[in-house]
Amino acid sequence: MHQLLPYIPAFPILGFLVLSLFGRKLSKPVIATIGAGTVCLSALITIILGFSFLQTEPPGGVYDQLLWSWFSVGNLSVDIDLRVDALTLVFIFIITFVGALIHIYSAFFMWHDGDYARFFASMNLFVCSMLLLVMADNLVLMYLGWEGVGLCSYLLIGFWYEVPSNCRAANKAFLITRIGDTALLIGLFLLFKEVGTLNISGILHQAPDQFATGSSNIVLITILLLAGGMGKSAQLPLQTWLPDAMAGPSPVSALIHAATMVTAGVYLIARMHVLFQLSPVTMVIIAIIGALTLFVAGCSALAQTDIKRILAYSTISQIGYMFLALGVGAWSAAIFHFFTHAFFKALLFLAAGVVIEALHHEHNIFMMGGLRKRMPVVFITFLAGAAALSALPLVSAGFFSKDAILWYSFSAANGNPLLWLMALAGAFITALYTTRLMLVVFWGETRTPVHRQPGQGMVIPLVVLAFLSVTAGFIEWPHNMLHLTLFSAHVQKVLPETLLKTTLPSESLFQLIAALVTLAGVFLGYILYYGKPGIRWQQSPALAGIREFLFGGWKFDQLYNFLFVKPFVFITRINKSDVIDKMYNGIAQAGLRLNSWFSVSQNGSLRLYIVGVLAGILFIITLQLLL
Amino acid sequence: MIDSAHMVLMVATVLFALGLVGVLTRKNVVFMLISVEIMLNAAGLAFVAAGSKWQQPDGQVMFLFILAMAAAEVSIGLALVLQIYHQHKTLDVDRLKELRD
Amino acid sequence: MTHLQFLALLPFLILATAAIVVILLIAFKQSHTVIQITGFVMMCGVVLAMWYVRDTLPREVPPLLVVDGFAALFTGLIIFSVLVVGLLSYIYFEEREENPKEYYILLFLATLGSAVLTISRHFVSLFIGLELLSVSLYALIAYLRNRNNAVEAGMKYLVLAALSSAFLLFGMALIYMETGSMEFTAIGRALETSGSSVLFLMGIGLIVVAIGFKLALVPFHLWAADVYQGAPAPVTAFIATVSKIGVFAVLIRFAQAVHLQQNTLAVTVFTVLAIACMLTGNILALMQQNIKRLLAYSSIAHFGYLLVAFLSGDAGVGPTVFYLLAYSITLLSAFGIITLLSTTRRDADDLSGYRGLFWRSPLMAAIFTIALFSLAGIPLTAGFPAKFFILTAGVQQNMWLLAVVLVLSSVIGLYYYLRIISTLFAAPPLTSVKERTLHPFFYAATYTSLVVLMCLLAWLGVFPGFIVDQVQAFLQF
Amino acid sequence: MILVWMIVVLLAGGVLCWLVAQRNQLICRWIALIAVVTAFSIPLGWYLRFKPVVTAGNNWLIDYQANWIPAYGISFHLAMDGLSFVLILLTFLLGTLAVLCSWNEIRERTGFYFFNLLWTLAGIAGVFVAMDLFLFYFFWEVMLVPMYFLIAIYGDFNRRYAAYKFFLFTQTGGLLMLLSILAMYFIHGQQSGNYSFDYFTLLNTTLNDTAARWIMLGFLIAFVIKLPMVPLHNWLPDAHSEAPTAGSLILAGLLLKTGAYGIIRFVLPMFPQASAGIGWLAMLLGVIGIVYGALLAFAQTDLKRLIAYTSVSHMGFVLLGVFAFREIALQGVVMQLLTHGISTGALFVMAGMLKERLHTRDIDQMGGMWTAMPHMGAIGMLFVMASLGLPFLGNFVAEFLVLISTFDVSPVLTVIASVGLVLSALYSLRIMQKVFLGQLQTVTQPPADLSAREWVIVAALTVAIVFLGLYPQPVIDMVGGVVTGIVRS
Repeated sequence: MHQLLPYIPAFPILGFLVLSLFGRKLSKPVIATIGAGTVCLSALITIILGFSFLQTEPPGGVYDQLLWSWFSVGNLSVDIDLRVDALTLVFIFIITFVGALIHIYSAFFMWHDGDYARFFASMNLFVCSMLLLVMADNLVLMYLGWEGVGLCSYLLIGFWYEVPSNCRAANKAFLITRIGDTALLIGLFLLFKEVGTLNISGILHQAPDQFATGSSNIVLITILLLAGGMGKSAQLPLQTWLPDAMAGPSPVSALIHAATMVTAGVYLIARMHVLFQLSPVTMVIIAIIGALTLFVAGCSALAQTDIKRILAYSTISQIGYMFLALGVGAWSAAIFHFFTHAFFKALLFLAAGVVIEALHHEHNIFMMGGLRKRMPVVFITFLAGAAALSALPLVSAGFFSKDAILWYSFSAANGNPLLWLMALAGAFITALYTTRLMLVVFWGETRTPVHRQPGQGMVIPLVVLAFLSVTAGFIEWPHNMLHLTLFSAHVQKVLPETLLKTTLPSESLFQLIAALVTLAGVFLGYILYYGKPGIRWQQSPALAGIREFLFGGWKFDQLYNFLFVKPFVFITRINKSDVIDKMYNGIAQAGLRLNSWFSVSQNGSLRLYIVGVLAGILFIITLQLLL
Repeated sequence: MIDSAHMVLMVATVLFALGLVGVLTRKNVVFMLISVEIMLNAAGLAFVAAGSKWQQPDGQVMFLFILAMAAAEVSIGLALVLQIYHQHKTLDVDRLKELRD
Repeated sequence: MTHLQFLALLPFLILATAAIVVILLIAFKQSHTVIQITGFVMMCGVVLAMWYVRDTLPREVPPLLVVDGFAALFTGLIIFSVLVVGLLSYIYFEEREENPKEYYILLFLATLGSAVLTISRHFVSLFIGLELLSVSLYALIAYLRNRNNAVEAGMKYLVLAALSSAFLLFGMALIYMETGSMEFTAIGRALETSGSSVLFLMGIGLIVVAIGFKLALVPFHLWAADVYQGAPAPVTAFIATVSKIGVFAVLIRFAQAVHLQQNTLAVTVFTVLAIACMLTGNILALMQQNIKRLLAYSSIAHFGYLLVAFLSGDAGVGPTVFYLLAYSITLLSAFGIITLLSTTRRDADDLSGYRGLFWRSPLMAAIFTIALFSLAGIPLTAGFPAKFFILTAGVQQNMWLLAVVLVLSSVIGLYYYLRIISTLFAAPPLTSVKERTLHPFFYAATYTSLVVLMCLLAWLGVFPGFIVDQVQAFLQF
Repeated sequence: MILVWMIVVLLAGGVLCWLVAQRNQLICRWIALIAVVTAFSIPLGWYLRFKPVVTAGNNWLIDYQANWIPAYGISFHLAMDGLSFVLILLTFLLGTLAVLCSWNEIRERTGFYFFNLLWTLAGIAGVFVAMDLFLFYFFWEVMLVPMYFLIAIYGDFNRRYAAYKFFLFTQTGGLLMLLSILAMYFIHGQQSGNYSFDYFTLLNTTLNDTAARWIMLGFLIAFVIKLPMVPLHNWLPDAHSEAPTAGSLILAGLLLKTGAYGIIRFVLPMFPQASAGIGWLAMLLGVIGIVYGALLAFAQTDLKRLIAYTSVSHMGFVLLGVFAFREIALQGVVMQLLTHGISTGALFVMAGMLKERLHTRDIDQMGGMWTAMPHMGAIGMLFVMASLGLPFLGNFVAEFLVLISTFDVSPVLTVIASVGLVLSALYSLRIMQKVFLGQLQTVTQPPADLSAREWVIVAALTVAIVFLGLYPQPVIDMVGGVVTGIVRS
């Protein structure tokens, strides 16, 4: 089986090479087949691999395939080596499967775009790097994938590069994630210095005897890794790039900025869980960051008017949930939420893409409305996604994953009522803005006419995803209702069990509260936004300030602009022509001045020359008399 | 009491100094030449003195050489003086400043 | 005077007769060409004679002269330079209005003087040689009396030279007064027995002044630029090479005799002079637009470098000879270019005249460039090993101060050499260079000789080993 | 012997070009190309034929010695070990590309141009294999003079100033080095009575600390001026931006490398203690260089000047790595030499192509080039990413190795250096955005995309950089022996 591993990333990279080299010569159908086909193939392989994995567990629970030795110097040796275990399996399944759907969708969505080939080339490259990221067996190779996805995200956000704002968004995304990446890199250095290897399994084995729990080194390492994760996963305070990243085409947002890349941080932390367990402090920090992020982003989502920005903020906040789960040690819950989230958020973005496409690239939800009748399919699928996002009890995948997180945020060993309350508030807000989105877009009266209905090729992925975002949750049920733990059982081959507090109130109570809160959110949304009043509420001057504040994403951009960007630009501007250069020019000037002084002596006067000779004599004589 | 040779040497030195002062102070080329002649002769005198000190003829031999040389020098010098007067209509050295930085 | 001694002096006698022969030729109204060729032959005769008598060397001709390998080397150097100068002179004077014939008398007399300097071991011979040299130089400098202020240059040189020789004589007198002898060796001996008195030191000082004047050492350098500019190009070349070589030779000989390098006082004096030369020369040249003046300044700097070798005593003689050789070849080729470019009216000494020379006549520009690189001491040219050997000598004697100053000042120097070079390679002006009518043979001859010089520069630059060995061999006896 | 041929071919080819050029420029170009390719094929063919394996004991693959100036103990001594070999290969690779990319750029005075180009290459090749200090200095200068002409004659508007600056800076360093060489020569001579400039002889000279420090400084200054190290870097931006494309390519790709090579070959082995003494200072300066160069690069609007400052920044890593005295770091440094040569060289080549098309170097007047030239855009993206150290491109491997092993020498410096990575992202993306992205501004007809000749150039560079990024092991093994040797001493 493990011989199959290389093919999973190989097909997309192949597609990338073909498209990037000959893309301009190929016809669109061919491009589409190559672009989508390669990903579908690797999805297929992944599924085969998955089945064989689930039937007969490989020795050590790992498929491992060494390709070649990348570089080895002294005691540092790094291989290009792929490995798949239970955790990775979940990720590559999502990457390839959802990826394949999105590719199919894009084949139609991007049909009218001039740069068809470039789009698919970048998408394939992305899939490949993302696969390498999760399949790498050492951190350097993972870093390769890590940077690779960053590159592709940059390329795809700035896909329509003629528009300067898109380029700015792309740069912003790349730079902010780069900051995180650098922290991660430093983390790797420290790890290598302490453990002496960068091989993941090696690290995970040696770490416990290498570090005392909570020792300064391990805390530092985990913090640095965490910083890397925060950058990629758009967590506070590095979240500002994600909303702007929506400048890219919708499929890109769906694949990169909802389903896969932004969850790389989650993967990293889950992957290195042993280290993080050794440093409780970091765990707490992760939990707090997650809680804060989910709240902050949720609030911002409330005030957005751009459909994709709403979804972007909701993504941030959902990843916040995952971090919260990781923080409290509910590893499987976090991964499970990633799993479901991938489906419904991808779905939402794709559906949003259809809507935007249908309405002449209209992004403002308040210019939409009344689409329920005119785009029924989209409406249904979007509804499914929205339900999952706001975690409607029992009928949505979101419920099962999010409910678990809520429960663990209270009950897990290092869970805490405060975190729980935050999460609960987050759930409420989520429900609220999701309802707002639904009502404003699909109810009310028409504001923009629909000029094109989505083609079959775009609908099918929507339907598949919609189905999944309803049903995906059913593989994992809470303990108190038909205790079904397919998923957690699977991932817990790699990840540790979630430790619970000793004495706990009944879980049902919490589920009830959660469900009620969600419904309350929906209900409030209904009151506020059903029909006219919502609009008025939206424009009420009393709330302008707060709305403005939230609309700007809590003004983080302005803050950073003031703190970092402006000073940096200022410094570079003033020193454009290198101060050190002045010094050398000064020396040169001095030389020339000397020259002009000396040449005064050459004024052609014979008498002066005689005086010169005399001066010489006197000098020599005096020297002699002195010595 | 210093011997005669050194006395003469002092005289020569004084002469030499006088010549030097002359070269420095006179603007007229001819006078400069004359002053140089004085210096040369001063040197010659010094040689004679030295020769007498060591009871050797060399000093006087040297003096003869000096005379010859001085003559040659002056002859060329005067030729140049003529040319200068011919071209610049003056013998003032301070006017000879064509060549300079 | 024994037969052998006479034999040893043969080259110099031939040199002397050369002048007389020229006088006779003039008397018989021979043409410029004939004179030129005869002179050429005579000079070759000198070299041959030198070769012929080489195994009778070294030979003392007491009390005045000594002919040894050292002298042979320097004389050879001088004759070599004169050969080239003569060739240049022909081109230069061929279509000048003045009658060039007497010029050669003076030229050969001056050469004789300089040659005598190399073999002199006595104040008298030193004095005679020096005066022979300078008196003929007065006339040579002012030879073209109606062109670019030659007369002014001659006058300045005359007055200052006469002054300096007055100092020289007075210094000699003082030393004679102290030591009772005018032979270098005797003086040296007298010095060891009866230490150095004030008078003696003053004598030395005054002599140094005269020497320094002839070598244009700072602060006796002020005449150099004016004279270089005023004199006809070949004469300038002569001053820059022949006269300085001779004087430097006698300086070395004198220093060896009286062990100047052991005398801390003299060392201090020369060190100061050297540093002053290196810095002043290079700084003065920085912005100079007149090539002849610029070469004057650079030669000041170069003799500063030479002093470094001189200060390092006997170890420095070999490097000195090599340096003088490289230096004279370089300067001669440079002045050769200047001569070739000079017009009947004025010398080609303005830098602007050289704009884009490379694209007009690549060969000339190449020669000039290589010469300049050699002056700057860039590898592949003779200047590099020369400077390198001097540095070697300096470092060997742990004269770090001098070495560092040498390095830094040659960096300064680099700037103005590069300035000229980049002018040579700049985009050419639209004005075309004027055609000249010359005796084709001599024109060709000059060209070929310049090319030969260039090749010599390159050869010395890449394989200095051979010459170094030869020099060492000569200095042995 | 092949080493001699390698150099001779270039010298002869150069002269031939000059002579032929008056008749026919095309032939002259071809001669130049053939000469370089032959020179390239010599060591390559030799390698393929003998497949030399570098054993830890003896790193020397080839050794050739002949008398030169015996009176001074100067010999014509060439030798090649793994380090020299990889650098030689780089030299000729870039040399070939340099000839190719000046194919149409240089239209008049072609002969003299190629003469200088080939002689510079010969000098560089000589520097990499010279094992006699005098000879080394000789080649050191030989590569300067033709380069001076390349800049001063064929350069841009401000060429003279740039050329002076370049020559004076490097010459100052060179002469100081000459003094140091002489000092070594005499100290060793006085100790052993054997006066020689031979590298291997001088290696086992015992120096007292003060002497060692001063002599080492002499060498080091010469080399760090070439490298260049802040604050001695000022010649570089002018020279790089004014030089013709091939000139910039050679300057950035090769001349800078000679500095690093000098440090690795001479400074470390000859003065282990002395260089260890100033190690921390050098590392500090290296880090300063990284950051300072990046800041300046970000500020520039002249494309070539921008790229020039990026190499100041990248060479900082070299200094940092060399003076960490770690095997991994040194490997990283060598890798950095190669990859920087390729990536920055490629960027300069592109700047040249853009200049040929747009007749400007000002990035504010560019933009939207991707629309006009998608291929160049893609390649440009690739090398921009290389210069910001994206994995799977060579530069990442280099910088990663350097940083990971400097980390346990001095974490603080390493962290600051890593900040340099973020800055590198800043300026690299700026290039991308200003040049290739955005609206196509040129009012005239859009410039043509890569021609076949240009394809060859960029393809070669691309393959090289990707290969080094994904499979650097051969290089690492090649220089392994040298590096371990140095680290042990």
